Amino acid sequence: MPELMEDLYSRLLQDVRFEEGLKACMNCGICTGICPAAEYYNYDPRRIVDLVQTRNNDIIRELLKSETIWYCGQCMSCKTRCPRGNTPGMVIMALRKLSQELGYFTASEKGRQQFALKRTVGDNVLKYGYCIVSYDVDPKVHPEQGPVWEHYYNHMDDSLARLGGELNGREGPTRLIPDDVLDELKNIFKVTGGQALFDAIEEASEKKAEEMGMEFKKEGRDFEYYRHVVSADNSCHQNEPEDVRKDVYETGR
Amino acid sequence: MYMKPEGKKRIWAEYQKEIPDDHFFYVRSCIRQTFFAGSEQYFLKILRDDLGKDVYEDPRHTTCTGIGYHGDVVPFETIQAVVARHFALATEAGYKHIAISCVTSFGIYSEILETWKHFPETLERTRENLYKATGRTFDVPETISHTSDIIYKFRDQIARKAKYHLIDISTGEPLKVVEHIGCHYSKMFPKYGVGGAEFPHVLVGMVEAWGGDIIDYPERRHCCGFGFRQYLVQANRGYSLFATRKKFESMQPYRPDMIIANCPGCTMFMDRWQYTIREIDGITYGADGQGIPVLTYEEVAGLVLGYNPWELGLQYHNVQSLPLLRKMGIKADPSERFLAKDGSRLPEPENLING
Amino acid sequence: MKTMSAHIVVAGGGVAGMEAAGTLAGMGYRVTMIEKDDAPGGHLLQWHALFPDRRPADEVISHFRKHTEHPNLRIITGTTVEKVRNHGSGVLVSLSGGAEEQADAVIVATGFELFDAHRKEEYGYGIYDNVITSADLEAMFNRGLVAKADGSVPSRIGLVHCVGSRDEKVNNNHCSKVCCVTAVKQAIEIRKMLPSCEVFCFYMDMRMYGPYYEELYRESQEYHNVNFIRGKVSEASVNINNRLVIKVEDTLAGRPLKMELDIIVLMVGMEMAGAGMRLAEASGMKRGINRFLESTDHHYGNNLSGLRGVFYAGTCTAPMNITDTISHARAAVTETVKYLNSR
Amino acid sequence: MRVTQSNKFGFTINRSRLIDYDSSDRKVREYVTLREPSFRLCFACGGCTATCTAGQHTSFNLRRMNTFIRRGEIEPLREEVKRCMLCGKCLLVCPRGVNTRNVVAAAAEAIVKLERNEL
Repeated sequence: MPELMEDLYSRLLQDVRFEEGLKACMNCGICTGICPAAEYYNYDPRRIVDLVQTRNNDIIRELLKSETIWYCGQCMSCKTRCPRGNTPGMVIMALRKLSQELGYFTASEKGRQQFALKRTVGDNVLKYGYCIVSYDVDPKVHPEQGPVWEHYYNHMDDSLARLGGELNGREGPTRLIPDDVLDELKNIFKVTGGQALFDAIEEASEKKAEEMGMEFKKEGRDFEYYRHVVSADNSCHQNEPEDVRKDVYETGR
Repeated sequence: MYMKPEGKKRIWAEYQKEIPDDHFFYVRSCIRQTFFAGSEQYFLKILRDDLGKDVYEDPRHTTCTGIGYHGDVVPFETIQAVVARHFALATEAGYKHIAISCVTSFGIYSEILETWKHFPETLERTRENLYKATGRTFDVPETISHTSDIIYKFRDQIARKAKYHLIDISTGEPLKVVEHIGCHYSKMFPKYGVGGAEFPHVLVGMVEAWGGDIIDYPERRHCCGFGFRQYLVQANRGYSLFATRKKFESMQPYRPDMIIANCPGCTMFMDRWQYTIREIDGITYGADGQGIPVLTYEEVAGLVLGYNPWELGLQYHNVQSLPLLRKMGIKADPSERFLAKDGSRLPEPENLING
Repeated sequence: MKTMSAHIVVAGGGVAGMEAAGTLAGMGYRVTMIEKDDAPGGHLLQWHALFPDRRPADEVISHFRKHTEHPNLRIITGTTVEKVRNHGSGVLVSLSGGAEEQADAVIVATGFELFDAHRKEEYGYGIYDNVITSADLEAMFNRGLVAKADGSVPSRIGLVHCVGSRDEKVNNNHCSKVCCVTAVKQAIEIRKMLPSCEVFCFYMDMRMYGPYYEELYRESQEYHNVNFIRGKVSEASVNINNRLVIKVEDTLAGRPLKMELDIIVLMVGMEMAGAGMRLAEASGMKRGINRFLESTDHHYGNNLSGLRGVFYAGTCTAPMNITDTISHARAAVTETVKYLNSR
Repeated sequence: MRVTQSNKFGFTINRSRLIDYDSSDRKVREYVTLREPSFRLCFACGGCTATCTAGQHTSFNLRRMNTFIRRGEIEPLREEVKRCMLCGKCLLVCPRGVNTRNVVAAAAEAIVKLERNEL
């Protein structure tokens, strides 16, 4: 198994956000004290940082496959306070990136959701030049947006005109981004590894869908695997934390 | 309440950033142009028409990819190059000051500038990447301002032109206003924010200049709960609602008249979740249980300057502002909220809060 | 006995300065002690009782008063030492106000300053009425009344350790050593004064390094019901009932914790004193990354400045308790005498 | 600590994991301290957990259980007390001489009493 030979900590160190985000943690818990995720999920950023700073390859691999690294909401409140100048949120970002590059993210329910993010925000960027566009926020899949959004969505031209905009116009809000600009974005994604990350997410997700025996399509969102990843909730995200360290030591994984 | 204002002033004095006086290169927000387009349009209108400033918008600018970045599908190298492309457009047009309409973007611009400072090789790599991908080159801008920084800078000028104030005209008392900053404004890099991270002054300064009273409540600093993947993926939305509800529960005892918000996501979630919470829990917050209107700073500035609330876009919030407008003495015909291009009336949405 | 008429200037009239000056005067040297405040005594003057045995600070102060009452000892108050430099065979000492003293040797005992709690903005010192420092609490003990700003009796008090210590955000990576035991001492005192008031200490590590400190910690749990929560407090705010609300992780439970408190006591740490920094800057004395004076060797030269005839005593070199400060000052006396005898 | 509600919006809302000290129930702590006064002496070194036989096979953590008692976190405590086998190995290692075995027994009693409204 060649993956066992790889030094994951060194891989993390290549990420400048990791270098900036983790010096030496003294386990004070100041991050967890104000962490919105720690209050909602069985999540403890202090513990993640402590596990990562063991530099133990097996422990880090377990983390990359775990649910726990996907609980953070990246509010970065932890950065303001850490007395050692760490940023657990940035450590999380580096872990998530590596988890996707290695295809480990499909091992967890929350990790598999990355496929949905790629198919929404990710695709939007290269298709429209925006992360989010009004015509892509369908009230049927966003009932929580409430009646006002349903109204806006159904009368988009009229409503936007009232506010001084033009849908797919030449300038202003929700203007049409021309093809030559989109080509520039696509080139940037190719040159900087953005496209490679998209491809890695797609590839691992397709493999996982097959493994789970679910329908998968190369584009769009109307198929079983997509619907599954956006809505699945195994109700275990408030259970006692997975004891990554213990698992590793006891099973020798 | 139970606070010494001089203590806050002391902190505010320590975090005064440079906000340029004129000549801005404007970049839009994905969320705001989608959900609160009126706010972006009125930022431009107030700056250009009321304050006589030069704000340039290049239609070739795009998303910064920030939501993708914090949703972990866009790598740091990629977003650096996308932002550098905006710098290139500014350089080509001769602008040195960036005005950013989004707190997520603003946080990313701050992070990128700080990264380039601490790891100069990342700036060099970004230059190479951008040139290779687009043939463009760029100068690092002299300043970055969030658009609220700019309104903050001119808050007294706006106050001098005010037609309405944040005052209940029936009692003469100041309105009770909750401010929400948005985590990425200054929690990551306190010196980039007016007033720093713990007691940001950017919205407080506006509200006080325009006659309102600020409420400081225990969960003021707590995240609205957007959490990127925590909202964007349906199964996770409980996280988002949970955080916002925590804030509402904490501010409710102060009976706020309104919330003024800094960040596109926060503005949306604090409005949307009031609807959802009512549907799930049957609870409506606010002074009279009528919901708490959540306004952008441009919407508030626009009301103060006497602009038509329905052109500002106040009707495009689930929590309608009619009681608030009445309190401020602003006459606005509710039947004119939802109009078609030709001026005819559209059917009204049902089930709004304060509809 | 020619050297016995040597003149020694002691910069600073706190514990270290008083110990060194009194001892040297008693040995027959001519000593001038320069104190920046109106009277010698230093931080001790503000303290009510001392750890670990809670003896009144007054006892120690009167000891030092006697110790420094000596015909050989001249005390100049309201004055700081601005600069020292080698001059002839001795040391020329420049004082604030422009006066100069010619000395044969100088002992620098400029001490520490308490960390300015305003700098930890998230705790709201100077903003929230009932956020106070450990020094403010001692003043309350001195007045014999621990109360909220509105005069009401607190029912729950939290003591926050490591405020301004072990904290990169305020450029202090060092541990101030005495705050843990001070917190335990103060917690016990609160419990004795207000038996119905709950007391919580929020700590990262309990650094009970001195004699009888660990025993005091145990006593606080066994007999005074002081509560300990392991976690660095993330932030404080105030609610509509004028109670403070803190957020912290209870790291031993692995969960975030929220608690209302009537008073928050910030255990402020030690920093190099401003006057000492000015003196060091002007005189070319080396300082460490923690900004305290750096001696020539931290094991066997920890009173030596590297400047001829200039020696260090006490907390200008590092945070110390009173006992260690006295020992360090005595060692500085030894080094000084050794130097004078070898001239 | 399970998920509590689901709704027509297609997501569930978890319960708070926050220890809210102002709403927690400290009656169990009072009972345990009364029955076993040495409980006050625990300084959470974790010696008990390291030697614990039950802890080798389950997620039982005596050090953390003590914290739950002190904070009044009854729900996790309920599960924890069931996992201890009362072998008493922890007694041998406790550097503060806490009668740890009796602490567990007292906590278990307290929970029964709490359910019967006898606390």
